[in-house]
Parts: sequence; structure tokens; C-alpha cells
Amino acid sequence: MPTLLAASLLLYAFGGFGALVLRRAETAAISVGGLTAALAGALGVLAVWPVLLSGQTLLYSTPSLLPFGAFSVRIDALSAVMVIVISLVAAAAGLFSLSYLKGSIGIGGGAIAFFTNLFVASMVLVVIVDNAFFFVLAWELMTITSYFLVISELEEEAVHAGFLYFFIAHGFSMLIMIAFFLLTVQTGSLDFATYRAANPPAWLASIVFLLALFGFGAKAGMIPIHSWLPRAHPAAPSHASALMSGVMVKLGIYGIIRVGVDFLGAELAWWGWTLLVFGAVSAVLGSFYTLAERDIKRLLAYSTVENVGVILMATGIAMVGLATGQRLVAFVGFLAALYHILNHAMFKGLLFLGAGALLKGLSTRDMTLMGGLGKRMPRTAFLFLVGALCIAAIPPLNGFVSEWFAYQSFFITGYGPGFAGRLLGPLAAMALAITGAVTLSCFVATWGAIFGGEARSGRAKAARETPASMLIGMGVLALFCVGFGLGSPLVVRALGPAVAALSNSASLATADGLYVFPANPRFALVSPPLIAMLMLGLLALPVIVVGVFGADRSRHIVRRGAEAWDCGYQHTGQMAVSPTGGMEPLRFFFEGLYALHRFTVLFHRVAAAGLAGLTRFAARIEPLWDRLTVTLTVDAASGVGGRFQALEMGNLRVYTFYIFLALVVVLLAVAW
Amino acid sequence: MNDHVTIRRGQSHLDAIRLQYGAAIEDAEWQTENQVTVTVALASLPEVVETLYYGREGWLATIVANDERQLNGHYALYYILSMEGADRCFFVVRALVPAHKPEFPSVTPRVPAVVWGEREVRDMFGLEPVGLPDQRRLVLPDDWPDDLYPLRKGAMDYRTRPMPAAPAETYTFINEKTKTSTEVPLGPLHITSDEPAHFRLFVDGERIIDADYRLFYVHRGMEKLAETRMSYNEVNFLTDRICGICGFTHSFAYSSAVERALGIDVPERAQFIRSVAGEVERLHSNLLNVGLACHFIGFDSGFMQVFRVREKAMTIAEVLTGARKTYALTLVGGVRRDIHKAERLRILELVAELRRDVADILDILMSTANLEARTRGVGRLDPKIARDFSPSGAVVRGSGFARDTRTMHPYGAYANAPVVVHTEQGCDVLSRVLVRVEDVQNSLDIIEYLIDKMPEGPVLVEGFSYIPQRFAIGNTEAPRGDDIHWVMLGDNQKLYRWRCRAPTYANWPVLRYMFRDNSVADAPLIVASIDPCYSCCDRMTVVDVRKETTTVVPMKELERWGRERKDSPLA
Amino acid sequence: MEAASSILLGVAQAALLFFAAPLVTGMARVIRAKFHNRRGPPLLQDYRDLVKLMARAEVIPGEASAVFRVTPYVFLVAMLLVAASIPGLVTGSPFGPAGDLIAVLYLFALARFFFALSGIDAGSIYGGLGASRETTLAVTNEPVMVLALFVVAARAGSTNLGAMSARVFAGPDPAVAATLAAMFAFAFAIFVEMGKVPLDFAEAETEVQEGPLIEYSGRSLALLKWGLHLKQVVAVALFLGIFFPLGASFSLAPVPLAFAAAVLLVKLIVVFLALAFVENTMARVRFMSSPRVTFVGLAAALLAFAFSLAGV
Amino acid sequence: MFKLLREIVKTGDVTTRYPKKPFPISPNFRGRVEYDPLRCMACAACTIACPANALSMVTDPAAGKRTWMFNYGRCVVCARCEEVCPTEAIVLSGQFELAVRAKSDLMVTAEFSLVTCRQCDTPFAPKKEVDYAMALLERAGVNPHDLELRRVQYETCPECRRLNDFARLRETRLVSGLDAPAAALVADLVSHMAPLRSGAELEP
Amino acid sequence: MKPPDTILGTNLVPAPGAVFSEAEEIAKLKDSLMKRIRRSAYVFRVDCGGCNGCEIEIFAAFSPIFDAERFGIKLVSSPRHADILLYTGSMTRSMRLPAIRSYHAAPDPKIVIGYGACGCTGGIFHDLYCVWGGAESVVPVDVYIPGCPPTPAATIYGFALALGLLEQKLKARHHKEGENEVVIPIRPLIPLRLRVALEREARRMSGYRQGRIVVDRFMSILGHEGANAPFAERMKAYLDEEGDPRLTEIFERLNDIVEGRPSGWTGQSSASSSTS
Repeated sequence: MPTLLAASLLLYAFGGFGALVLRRAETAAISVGGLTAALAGALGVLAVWPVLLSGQTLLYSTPSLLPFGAFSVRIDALSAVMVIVISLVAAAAGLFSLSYLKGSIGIGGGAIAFFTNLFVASMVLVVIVDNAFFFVLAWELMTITSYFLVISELEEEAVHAGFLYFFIAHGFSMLIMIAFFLLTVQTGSLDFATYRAANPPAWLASIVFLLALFGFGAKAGMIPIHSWLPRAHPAAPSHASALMSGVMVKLGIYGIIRVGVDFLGAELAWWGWTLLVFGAVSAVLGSFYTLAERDIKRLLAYSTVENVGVILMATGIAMVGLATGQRLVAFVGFLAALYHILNHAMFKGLLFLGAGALLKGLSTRDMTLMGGLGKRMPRTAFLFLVGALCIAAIPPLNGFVSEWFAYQSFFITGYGPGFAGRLLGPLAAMALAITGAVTLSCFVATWGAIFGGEARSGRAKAARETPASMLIGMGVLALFCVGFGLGSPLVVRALGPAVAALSNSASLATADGLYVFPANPRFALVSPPLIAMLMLGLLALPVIVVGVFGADRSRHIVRRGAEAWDCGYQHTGQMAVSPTGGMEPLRFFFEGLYALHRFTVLFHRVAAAGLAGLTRFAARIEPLWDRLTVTLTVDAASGVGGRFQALEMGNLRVYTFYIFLALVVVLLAVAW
Repeated sequence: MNDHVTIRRGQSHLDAIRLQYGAAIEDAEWQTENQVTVTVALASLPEVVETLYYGREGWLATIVANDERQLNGHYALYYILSMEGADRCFFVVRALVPAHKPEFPSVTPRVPAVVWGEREVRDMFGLEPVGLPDQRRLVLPDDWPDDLYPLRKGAMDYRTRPMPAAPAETYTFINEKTKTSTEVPLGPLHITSDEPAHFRLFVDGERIIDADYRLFYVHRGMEKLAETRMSYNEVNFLTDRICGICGFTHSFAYSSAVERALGIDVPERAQFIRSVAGEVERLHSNLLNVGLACHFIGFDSGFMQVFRVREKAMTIAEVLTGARKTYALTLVGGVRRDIHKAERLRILELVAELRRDVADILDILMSTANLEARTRGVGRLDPKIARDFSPSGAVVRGSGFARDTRTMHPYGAYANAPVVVHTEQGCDVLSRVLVRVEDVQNSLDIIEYLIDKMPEGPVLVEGFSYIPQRFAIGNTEAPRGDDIHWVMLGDNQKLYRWRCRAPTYANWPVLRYMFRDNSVADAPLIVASIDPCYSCCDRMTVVDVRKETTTVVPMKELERWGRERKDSPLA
Repeated sequence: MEAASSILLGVAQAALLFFAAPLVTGMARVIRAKFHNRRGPPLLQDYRDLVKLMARAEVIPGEASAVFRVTPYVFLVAMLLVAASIPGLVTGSPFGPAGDLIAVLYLFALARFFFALSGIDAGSIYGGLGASRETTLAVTNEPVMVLALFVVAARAGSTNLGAMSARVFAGPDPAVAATLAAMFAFAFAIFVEMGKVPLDFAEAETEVQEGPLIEYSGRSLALLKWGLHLKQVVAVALFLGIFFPLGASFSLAPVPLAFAAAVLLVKLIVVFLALAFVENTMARVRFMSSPRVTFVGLAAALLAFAFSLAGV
Repeated sequence: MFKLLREIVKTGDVTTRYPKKPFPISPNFRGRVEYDPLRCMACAACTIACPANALSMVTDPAAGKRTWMFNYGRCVVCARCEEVCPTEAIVLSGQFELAVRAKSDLMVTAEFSLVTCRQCDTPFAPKKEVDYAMALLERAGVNPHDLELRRVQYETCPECRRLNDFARLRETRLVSGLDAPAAALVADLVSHMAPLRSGAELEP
Repeated sequence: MKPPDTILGTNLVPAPGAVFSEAEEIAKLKDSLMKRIRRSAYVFRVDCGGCNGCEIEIFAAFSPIFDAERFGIKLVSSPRHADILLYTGSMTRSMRLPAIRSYHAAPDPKIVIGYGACGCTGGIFHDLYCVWGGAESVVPVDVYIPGCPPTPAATIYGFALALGLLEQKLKARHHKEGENEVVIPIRPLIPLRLRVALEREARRMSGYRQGRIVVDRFMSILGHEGANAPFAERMKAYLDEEGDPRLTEIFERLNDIVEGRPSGWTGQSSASSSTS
């Protein structure tokens, strides 16, 4: 329903500009922005729903006056999935922002609402346009709006993060443009339709794929080009962080799939393997890097890196399946990837909104200053717990189902004929298992540090429950989290057409009644709804035992409010595992992973020359690439920035616009 | 007064410091042939102690403060050094602190070993060690009034109980390494500590960055008690209760101190019986420690087996003294019980059984898969730190120093006994366990030797004359290190001042260094490896450097708080 | 797809393991006492302890949230669901919808998640340390389980535990070495998961004072202890179900089922007897060097995988 | 491991059968304090010797009674009381089962009557102690006349005796040259020495 | 009569924050608790400042010889698990708060045991400036296990008593002097002076314990007038039977005194003569 979608887009735009117009009356601006986003999100879902179910592709194009082709819109199943992802999170974030942005009144709450809406709209555009030029245009719009969101708090750190983000985003979008340029050179057109039809030689296809992999991978936060992400995402207002981390990174994956699978047909198996390896590295390292964080939003950002890794792994194995003609592998792999894209958006959105609620309530992102909030913010705690359980892939919630499919895709590869598959499939499963366990550790420690134990600061002691509208925003996502888990048979059916389209095969049965299975129930099957039901049923056993042997209700004394037992000494808030301290053993055990630095440092000795010494450097917990890119960028930036010093912030914004224009010009020239 | 003594040990040290400090040396007096007390000018105290400590192989035994205002108008400080190089003796540096200006130059900056002693002096006497870096209380409870010094004569009745001023602990724990970290409280009621002590571990995850501790939970005021309620012979039953494990060696040391001060010649047979009891105590104490070490590393079978065998040592104690513990065997002048044929045979039989059992058990322990892995390299005590802080017993012997007061300053019947001072070079928990294991075997040898060579004759001297103001040191080697008792006799069959330093008191300060860079899981094991005896350290007190003003809260308020546990009156 | 009868069977199996768990752990206590040359508690002591605790009052730390209260139930339910899903009484998986190896491992994760969380939630540092250990250990253990079981799953062509059990039951497999190595690796991983000496990190009494259990009292403590007992039994039963399905019934007829139940109990007792030798003759491994121990499991799993690749 | 197993098998179950069977203790064991009030003469030797103050005595002059008290809960079983008791009224047995539910069950008390001073009618010494001293003197062969004189002396309170001594001294003009306070001091000394003298007199 | 406060220790000021009594319903619940924990009791140790003799003996009570676990008694590491709180040691000033905390930390109802002389009353330390007294100065105590320290067997007995498995043996006793109650001197047949001399020498030679046994033996052989053989023979027969050289040595010394031979003991310390 392009009309509905257009309405949705217009609503975003209306809301955005409305907020801009009303920026003097910030409360109204925030309300307009938030409500329109929520409504537009709902419209967006409605718009693409039929596409998703039917699997048809909708095309719409206007003749363009510009020389680089028509402004064409194409909504296929993949786009539909992406639009749903964007819309759901946008709607929830919109609701959330109604109260959340009240904290930003006076520092441009209206502007934030404007940029948020524009940002969402640009993301929708990215996934539906079918022309390289407009794609880049939307892509740049997305980057710039999100850049403004990153720096909206105008704190030094945020500005710095924004700067880094800005440079890296543009640096890597150059790669995307070059990829498109190469394809355009082949086809003579900027239309994606011609890209699909093109049949570039293998070497060229490989180059294009690699360019796309890194160009889009940077946006996705793929290790080793993730370093901007844990800085930029947390700096943005939390609802925007939710959008960036929950949605925008997926557009990177979308890009990879669009180019690698849709345009290039996933011709070569090593593309898939490469993706798998990058995915595995991102997943494992991303999960480990969460362990060192005490800033809740940075932790979530690293966790995004990890989840992107999981999605890339599934995508990679699917591409291998495509390339090697293993339909089943491709099918299950894409199913897992798309499912996880959907799920991750839900729970990461939920968690970022939760982090926003905490930030709003406590004015800090430092988890060491939290603690004891489970009693003070029980609803927030509960919703955050749902998110944590989902991200830890606990059955029968949604994270479990998509990871289960990912496991199945690896196992099926492992049963398959090729040696590479038999070797790498199970190893990928192992990587996923490590990731899962680390994620669990991390989120246990995180939830515990935030909500468990005793309040460790005055602001934690004074914390109050989150306002309702924020809880509603979180609650919506939490509902989807649970729903996508318990309703997994429906979800896999709904994703069927999109998966079938990507894997270039007929839609395979992946659900029957209450069960889901990887196309063949003999391989494996699982039923989240039945698991949930039996869990409730089995609860009877302990309840019966308690009923029989427990003291009867009237005599069973429960005394609450006791001081925690700390060997008889006065309990203090310090006597609790700190968020990072609890994970120290893991960091100790897997020091090797952090020592990845050591090797890369050798390669980049020049860049690292300013650092005090190799060993000290290697001992740092921060991932090397952070260091590396930061150093590089900061060096570059300070060179450039030196000249900026006289300029004001506004001038910098103008300057960024110049850069954007310059890029467009480059593309224009190319098209010519 | 004791100038009849002809063999004067310590003369060389005296000559040396005389040469170096000349006029600062005011007086020298021998208490026994190997105990000399030298009075020095207060100002040169730190230098003299440093010279003796580092320059002449002195180790710190203890510090005694004494309120001698009734005797000479001053407070007196006695820095007791055990000279362990050439010319072995107890060399006591005494300095008088004027009553009107109760402060003295701190020795701690030069000799770290005295830190606890000086903190305690401040707690108990209100003498200010000028230049002492650690200004916190050591011995007295957090809520003890700031200006009440229990051991000053006439300051207070021994039964005085000031009302508490705080409903919670106010002690400040110092993390020397980093500013922020998680704190793990270990004790006072931790499953692995038989006694209350509070360790504050500053950790990152499981790794200990630094540690601090608050001991003296069991400070009851025994030194005051011994000077007030009790007569000199009753104190023997108090010293038994300094420690539930090695109480006997305390009584032994105490009795020796009084006997030396009074010049009593204790019958030889009594000395043999005392030494047998001392070795029995060492036997069961070391077995206890080895057993607990097994327990703490989760090897409960080893723990139980060791305890099974240890029961035999307890039976020997029962045969010998009539009780498994708190032995009540010695009196000033001799012992209360003799060893007759029945006892002798039973003891020898049990010793023979123990010899077999202990060998079996040690065999088992040594062949247990991961026992060594669990203890090697854990809780390292650097020999340099050991030298700085004068620890004793297995702690210092595990770091390579052959310190044992049985051979260093022989007493009792040890002069000819087959004492083997075993040392290990590993400096870790394993080394200390091995030292104890060797000690167990050695104790069995010594018991057999003593029983075999036990002379005839009386076991008790009665009717000696009691001379006030004489003083002397009693030293014994407890299972954990050396016990040092310093006694000054008073009028009326009571003590003027009694100071006891248990080995654990000397061993605590190094613990901080042993903790660092180990994991929380090893903390109980490390604590156990010094075989601590918390109650041994009953007799001292300390107050906070960063003096937090304590407010006095009405008793009623506190009671209410006790009942309701809310709205603390001090919050 | 799921007959009501097999769900019933799953529930029956869960109930069997649930009620047998204190017996088996009580037996372990008796054997432990025998290793100490002492009489030891009566065989049914664990039942007595649980029943007593069930009726005792509770003290709830002031800072604990609802997580603390629900954890015993969640823990038990997760373990019961595993108990209902693993092949035990019958050759297949009684409750197929959760009888998948990944599902079972993540059900263990569910239990671990709440167990660890409750430790932190209660506010005691020891609970937190225990929690940290519990989750940390899983990081090295989970991949071993996945890989070891995958080797068997690859033979069976299915990750369904019932199918894997059936494959092992079916007898000689060309890849005997792979299966044996996988069995060893999985046994090792299961032992780690059980949390017994020398790897009883999370509840180590002398180190972290029973970890997350430290703040529990009364009924909650009883349920959580029962859950921990059940976890040990279920872990062993999972191993037995996959690698030693002997004695399991092929049908749902009452006689073979009763026989299967008896055989299962005997097998459990035999395994716990064997474990007693390990746990009573060793000291606890230092937690910080535990990877060196768990590496054995990983090496075995990799070996099994290599064998499996080679088809031997 | 195998060494451990061998040791375990070799040793077997070592657990005592107590409390089903009595627990064996050494003959020299210091157990429960057994007090025989019939043998006690309230001489206070034990209460002075007791380091823990588990034993104490309280005199109630108004009622003419002295109460001997023993608290099991404070007793440190050092056996000093047994050693100093001249009449073997206190003996330590091998009993060790001392636990009680009520604190009052830890108490043993005995009440003794006091002799009133012949001169001032103040109750001061336990009757049994005086009787015991007389019995000892009797056994030592002191003739009945002296015995009676001695009894008179024993049944006079220390204060009166001091006054008597002072009077006697004055008579003998020993202190005639002294002023009153000095004379009182001397009298004090003399009366304090009296018990010593009477002890010496016990030896014929 | 009511014993005065000094000995019962009730003159002591209860520690601030002390729990003086329990709510009535909790006291009632205690009965039902006793039934429940009869065969399964969890014990938490609270050392409030003793010499640790008690702690070691408690350990010993759980060691193989005594094995308290056979009665279902178990030491636990958290007061939350406890049915029984075992307070040992005199309640020091510093331990008051941890002791109160552990009482509050344990679920109701609970049984509190005062263990050892110090736990019961404060023991030898009862009136010191940093001591409040026994456990009762802080918490209501249900069972007292005296001893210094109680032996493991006494500990087992105390547990059994607390759990209602065994009967209490010790009862309060009060004696009131009867009419004409007299103490008959011991060993009436031996002259007092000789008896005192023998007792002193025996004590000097063999200490209070064995000395008394030996001198009793000696005097009973000596005082056995009715026997046929002379004393020297009877003594020799006895010593031969015993075959203990040490006993022979002491008997000879004692015989010297009987026969008026100087014992070489002047009543003065030999040391004091040699030193002055």
C-alpha cells in the first residue's frame, strides 16, 4: 500500500517540521513529534503488512527531472521486514519520547523531535528507494539527522563522538558509493533494477561485494569497524539511541543483503564465509567488550555489535547456502537473520528505552551509581528484565527462537556435504554458544548492578518509578518481544515469503501448529508456546509440595526488610559486585581476546606511535580498534579541527552540509 | 639489683650503641643473664631502635608501655628486641615519657614492625607517637570514648563500660592501591573464621587489589584484668584463655616471666612437663591448621581425616592436664600435675599411634591431586617484608628465616631437646603448611625425648618471696610463633603491668601484603596460613586518625533503635 | 504432533526425578561421611532438611526485589521442564517441544540466569561473587556442551535428544571414536554444570559462603536447594539419557515404564557413587585457574569433532 | 586418592556411640564440680581462689546468714577450688553433661548460719567453720579448758578482737607512749596477725 | 532465696540494642520449631569474642569421632539458614553489633544457645570494660552449654538437649544448713601436723592432682592400723604392684617425713638462696 506508506512518511515529515515550527513551545513540539512518530509507525506497519504476507513486490516510480534516473520505490518482502522493524521501534520510541524529551526542554527538545522524525523517515526511505542516487541521498540524510541527534546534548563527549561518527560514516559511505559506481559503470544506470540484471564478472562482483561489506558493515557496527558505534549511540537521546542501535545498524545489514544477495546473487561461497567470520568475530568480541563497560548505554551499544555479529553469521551461512546450492541452509539462515533483525530491534529498543528511563530518573549512565532500583522502579525493572531475558536467548522468548534458528542453520550446514560447511558450521555454533553465555553473564551482571542489591548513590536512593508514557513505549516493545517468542509459529510464517525471496526458493514450511522447525521437523523442532504452557503446568509440582509441607499461610512468617548479610558487618552499597567487577574473571580468562590489540598494533605501529608502549597498550581493556580509529581520527580531527577552532558549532554544521553536497556532486559526476 | 649475674649477654650490643649514641644511653640493667634493659633519651629512641633492628640483627618482640607515674613520675616505653645474630639476648630499649607531655617520637617510619605496638600505645595509654602515619585505632572499639585510656593507672575501673556512641561501625578502611573498587567484607562472622575479625578486601571481580582489616573484636581488656581483679597466680588461668588453642604456651611464658623476675629456680621436672605440654599443644595446633587448610580449599576428606587423627593429640592433652583445652597446668613456681606411669605409657602409646597416623595422612595430602596447585604461590610473603615486620612462627619460617625462640633463647627443657627449626623458601601458603607438617613430626620426637629423659624431683616450688617492681620477659614458642610476656610485679600479690604479645599480633601486619593480587577465594586460606589467633590479640586498642567526632546518643534512643531497627539516631 | 500421553509421561518423569533428587543427594551425603570415616546422616536426611525448611519462616533482605522471590520457582520449573524433556523413561524425548539440545541448554541458562540474578539481587557481596562465578563458568562450558552434543547430533541427523538417544541406542556407529570422545567431553561438561567439588564454585561454602544461597531462608531456601539437587540429578539424567539409554522403555505400557523408572534410579545412583570418589578425594580447583580444567572438556569436544569430521 | 581410600577402608567407622553409650574419658579428666554442702564450712578459700568468680559468697548480717554460690555457667573448670578446699567439699567428677534450659539451673547455693559475736552480737563467722576449727584443736589434743577459752576467742568478731587487743596492749603499756592513732595502727597490726598466730597454734 | 546479682551476672548493663524478649507469638512458635528440627537442625556459630577454644571444640564435635551430623545437625554459613544460633565467647563491646545483626538475620523462631562459660555468662571475662557479659546480654538465650570449653561430647549432649532428645541432668540446688551440721575432719587417725607435712611434700613432688592421690594412697596404707604386716612391707608390696619408679620416689620422700628424716626442703625457694 504505497499510499499508506506515503502517508506514514508524510506524517513523519509533518511531525518533524511541526516540531521545528513549534520549537519555541517545546512541550507542544515534543508532543507533536512523538505522537506523529507513533502514528506514522503504526501506519507504516499497516502499509507493508500485505507485502510481507503476500511476498509480492510493489513498485512505484515517478519520472525524475534529474539526470540520474527516476525516483523509484520498490517494496519487496525484505523492505517490508525492514519497514516493520523501523516502524515498530519508531512508534515505541515516539511514545517514549513524549515524557523522555521533557528533560531536554531548554536544550532543543523540539529540534530533537524534528531530527528524530526526519531520521526515521530517512531510514524508511533507505529501504524502499530503488535508485542508487536516491539511496545515497536517503543514506546521507539518515547519517546527518542521526549525527545531529548524537550531538544534540552538546556535551563535550557527545560532540567528540559525533565528530568521530561523522567522519567514519562519510568515510565508509564513500565505499558504498564506489560500489554503486562500479555497478553503474557496468550497467550505465543508477537504477537498482539494472544492478539486479547486471551480471558482472566474478572479480568485479567480489570487489563490489567487499566494498559493500565494509561500507555497510561500518554502519552495522561490524568489528573491526565498529569503534564509532559505542561512542555515538550512547551519546544520542535514548529514544534515538534505540533507533540507532535497534534499527539503523540493521540498515547496514540490509545494505549487505541488498547488494550481496539481491544485486549480486551471492554467487561465491567465500563471500558467505567471509561474512560468517566477520560475524563470528563481531559476536564473540562484541559480547566480551560489553563486560568492561560501566556505562549502561555503551554496554548496550557493544551488545549491538554482538547481535549484529549474530545476524551477520546467519546471513553469511545463508549466502553460503545460496552459493553452494543448499537451499535449506539458505532458507534457515535467512530466516534466522531476518528473525533476529526483528527481535534485536525489539529487545535492543526496549533496553535502550530502559536505559533512557534510568538516565532520566538518575541523570547518569554510570551503573556503579545505580543499584537497588528493583524496589524503587519495579515496572522499569520488570521491562528491562524482559529485555535482558530476550537478549540472553532464554526460552520461550523471541531471542531464543531466532538464535535457535541460527544454531539450526549452522548444524544443517554441519550435516551437509561440503567439508568447509562441516567444519565451520559447528564451529560457528560454538561461537554462538560462547556469545550466548557471555551475553547472559553480562546481562545478569547488568540487571543486577542496576536493579539488584543496595542503592550505591544518593540519586539511586532517591529514584522514582518511570513515567507512564515511557513505560508504555517500553511495554509495547516488551509485548512484541514476548509475542515474537510465543507467537513464533506465526512469525516464521509471516517471514516465509521474504525468506523465500532471498533464498531464491519456494517458501518452505517452518511452522506447524504450535511448533517451529528448520523446514524439516526431523532435524529439530521446538515449540515456544508449548514450553510456556508446560512451564506453567510444572509450576504445580513445587506449589503442591509447598502446600503439603509448608507451614500454613497463617503461621508462615515472612520478615522483610532485613539488612543483607555481610558476615555481620555493617552492610554498605560498596559491598556488592560492581557491574564490571563481576565480570572480571571472564576478562581474566579470556585476556587473549582483548589482546587482539597486540597483533593489530604491529600493523599500525605508526598510528600507535603516540601511545606509551606496546605492553601497556595491550593490557588496556578497550578494544584495539577503538583505540586505533580513535587515534587516527582524533589525529586527523585535531589537524582539521585546528582550523575549526575559530569556527562556531553552527559553522561546523554548515561545513557538514558542504561535505554532503560534495558527495552528491561526486556521484553526479559519476552518473554523468 | 641483679648485678650478681656474671654472664652478661647483650654487652656487645650495649657497647655498640654506647659508642654510637654516647650520652643518650642513660642506664643499663640486666634482669636475667640474657635480658638487658637499657634506658635511652626519648629523643634518640628511634635511632637506637633502628640501629639495633637493622644494624645488629634485632627482631621486634614487642613494645610495652607502662604507666610508671607512681614509681618515677613518667610513662615508660619498652621496645623489646630479640637479638638473633651474634650475642643472642633480649635487648630492651626503654625510654621515659614525661607525664605532662605524653608524646614520643614514633619509631614506625624507621622500623615498620613497631606500627601496631605504637598504635596500641596510643589507644591504651594516650601516648601520642609523633610522626606515626597510621592514625586509626587499633585495639579499642570504634565507639570507645576518645579520651579514656584504659591502662593508665587510675584512669578508670576495670569494669567501666562507657555507653556506645554509634549504632554502627565507624572504622575507615584504607585502600592503598585504587580509589574505587568493590569491597568484600570477610568476617567478623565468616564461616571460615573461628573467631571474629573483619577483613575488608578491595577487589576487582575476584582479584584482591588491597586489603585492610579491623581486628580486636575480641578485645576484652585482659591486661587491665590481670592488674586489678586477679592475683599473680590467678593470671595463669587467664593466660590459658588468651587463646583456646595455644593457651598453654602463654601460661608457660607468663609463669617464666614471673619466675625470672623473682629469680625462682623452677624444678627441672616441672620444666620438662611444661615442655611436653607445649609440644602436645604444638602438635594439635599444627594438625588443626593443616586440617583447616584442607577444609578451606574444599578438600573436606582431608580435613576430616586430619581431625580424626588430631583427636589423639587432644587425648594426650587430656591425659596430661585433665582437659582437652585451656590446660590450667602451670602455676608460678612449677606445675600442678605430674606424669606417672599410667600417664607416661598412655602418652607414649598415643604418640606412637600418632606417628603412624600422621605419616599416613601426610602421604594422603601430598598425593592429593590439586592440593599443591591450590597452595603454591598463594599468599606470598616477601622475605623483605618479613624482615621489616618481624613476623614469627611458620609465617617467617616459610619465608626462609629460621626464627624459633626455642633455639634462639632456650627456655624450659628445650636446651638439649632435639628441636629442628625447619624453614622453607617458597614464601607461600604451601611453604607454611610444609613447615607445620615438619613441626608435627618434630614435636613427636621432642615429646618422646622429654618423656624419656624426664628427671626426678619436685614439680613445684612454693613459699618464694614476692618482690614488687621487678620485671622480666617470658618467652615461649607457640605453634604460631613466639609468645612474649613482659611482667612487672606490683604490691599486694598483684601485677603492676602485664603485657603479652601473641605471635599472631606480630603476624597480622604482613597479611595485607600477602593478600594482594590473590583471589577472594584464597583469602580465607591466606588468613588461615598465618594460623591466626584473633583472641590472642585481645590486649590492645586504636582510634581513628581522621577523628570522626562521635556524638553521644541517649541510651533510650539506642535501645529503641535496637528494637525497631529504623530511624537510627545517628543517621 | 504431541500426544497427551507423552506430555503426561514427561510430567511423570519430571515428578520422578523431582522426588528422587533428595534421595540421590542424600545418598551422596552418606557416602561423603563414609569418606570421613564417620557414621554420617541418615539416608533420608535431605528430605528431612527440605521438609523442615519448607515450614520455616523467611527473612527477606530489604534490598531484594521480586526476582529474589520468584527465583526458586523459576529455577525449579526450568529444571522440571528439562526433566520432562530428556529421554529417560522412554527412548525418545517425552516432551518433544523442548527436547532439543539447544532448548535444553538454554533452559539450563534460564535457571542459571535467575540463580545468579538472585544472588546479586539480594545485595550480599557473596551472592554476587557466586553469581559471577556461576555465569562465568558457563562461558567455557557451554561451547563444550554444544560441540560435544553436535557430534552426536550429526550422527543422528537431528538435534532432538530423543533422536540422538535412539541413534546411540541403535548400536555400533562407524564413528565410535567420535562418539566416545563426545561422551567424555559431555560428561565433563555435565560435571562442571553440576557444581560439585572440585568445581563447586558458585556455592563454595568456605569461599563465597554458598554464594547466591546466602540470603535465602525458609521455604525459598528449601525450594532453591531442591532445585539445585534436581539440577544435579537432571544433568546426570541428561547424560544417561543420551549416552546410556539402556533400560528405557520403547512403549508407554506400564510395566516397561516401571522397569525403566527403576533402571533409571539405579543408573543415577551408580553415577553419583562414582562422582563421590571424585568429589571426596580432591580439593576445590582455584576458580581463577578453572579454565585450565575446563580446557580438558574443550579439548575432548574438539577431538570428538575432529573424529567426527574424519568419520572415525 | 588410592592412599586415601586405603586409609578409609583400613580405619572404618570411628564415630563414638555416645550418647547411646557412655563416652570414655581419662581418669584425670576435670569435669563437673561436685559440691557437698554437708562437708562445706563456708571458709571462703574456694571463692578467693576462683579466677573466674564462679564461686562467691555473700554475707547477710541482718539475717545472720552467709550464702555460698556457685555458677556452672561461669566455671572454667580449672579445679583450683578442689585444690584449696580443706574439707574436700568440692570434688571434680568426670561428668560433663551440663547443658540446661533455664539459667537458674546452673546455680548451686548453700546457706550457712553465722556465729554471733559474744561481745557485740554481730553475726560474723560461719558456725561450721568455728566448729571445724574446734574439732581440729580437739583432735590435736588441746585440753577442754583451753578449748573453751579458744572458742570464746573464735566467737568474737575481728572488730571486737581488735578492740580487745588494743585494750590488752594498753594494759601491758606497750603502746602507752603512743598517741591514739598510732596506737590504733599497732592494734590493727596485732589483730591482723591473730589468724596467723592461731594457725601456728594448731600445731601442738 | 534469690542469689544476688553479682554472681548471676544480672548486674551487668545489658548491651545497648539488646533484644530483651521475643514477641509472644514467636515464643509460642518455638515449640513447633522444636518438633520440626528434631532430626534436622542447622546451626550458625556466632563467636562474640572468646578465646576460640569453643570454636575448635565445635569443629571437633563435627569431626569423625563425634560426628554431630548423624543427628542431622549441620553447620551453616549464613544465619538465614539457621535454626539454632550458637553464641560463643564473652560478648565484647565490638561484637555487640554483629551479634545483634546475626540474631536479626536469622528467621523466627530460632533457638539461641549460649555456649561455653563465656557464652553463658561472660566467664572469666565477665566484668571487663570491653565485655557486656554472656550472650544473654544481647539476645534471649534458650539453652546454656557450660564448660571451658565444653568437650565435643558435652556439645553433642547440649545439642541433644536443645533439640529435646535428651533429658537435662543439672538442676538448681539449694542447701540450707541443717541443725547441728558439722564437718568432720578428714583422716582423723593421722596427726594433723604430719598430715599437713605429707600433703605439702606430695604436692611439691607430684602436683596437686597426683600429689593428692598419692598422699591419700600413702595415708590409707599408713593409717591402715588393723593390717597384719608392718607399714614398710605393705608399702613395698603396693609399690611393687604398681611398678612405677616415680611413685616409688615420692613414697620414699613421704616415708622420710614419717620417719622424721629431713627431706632437704627448707620451705624456701632454693633459687632465692642461690641468687641472693
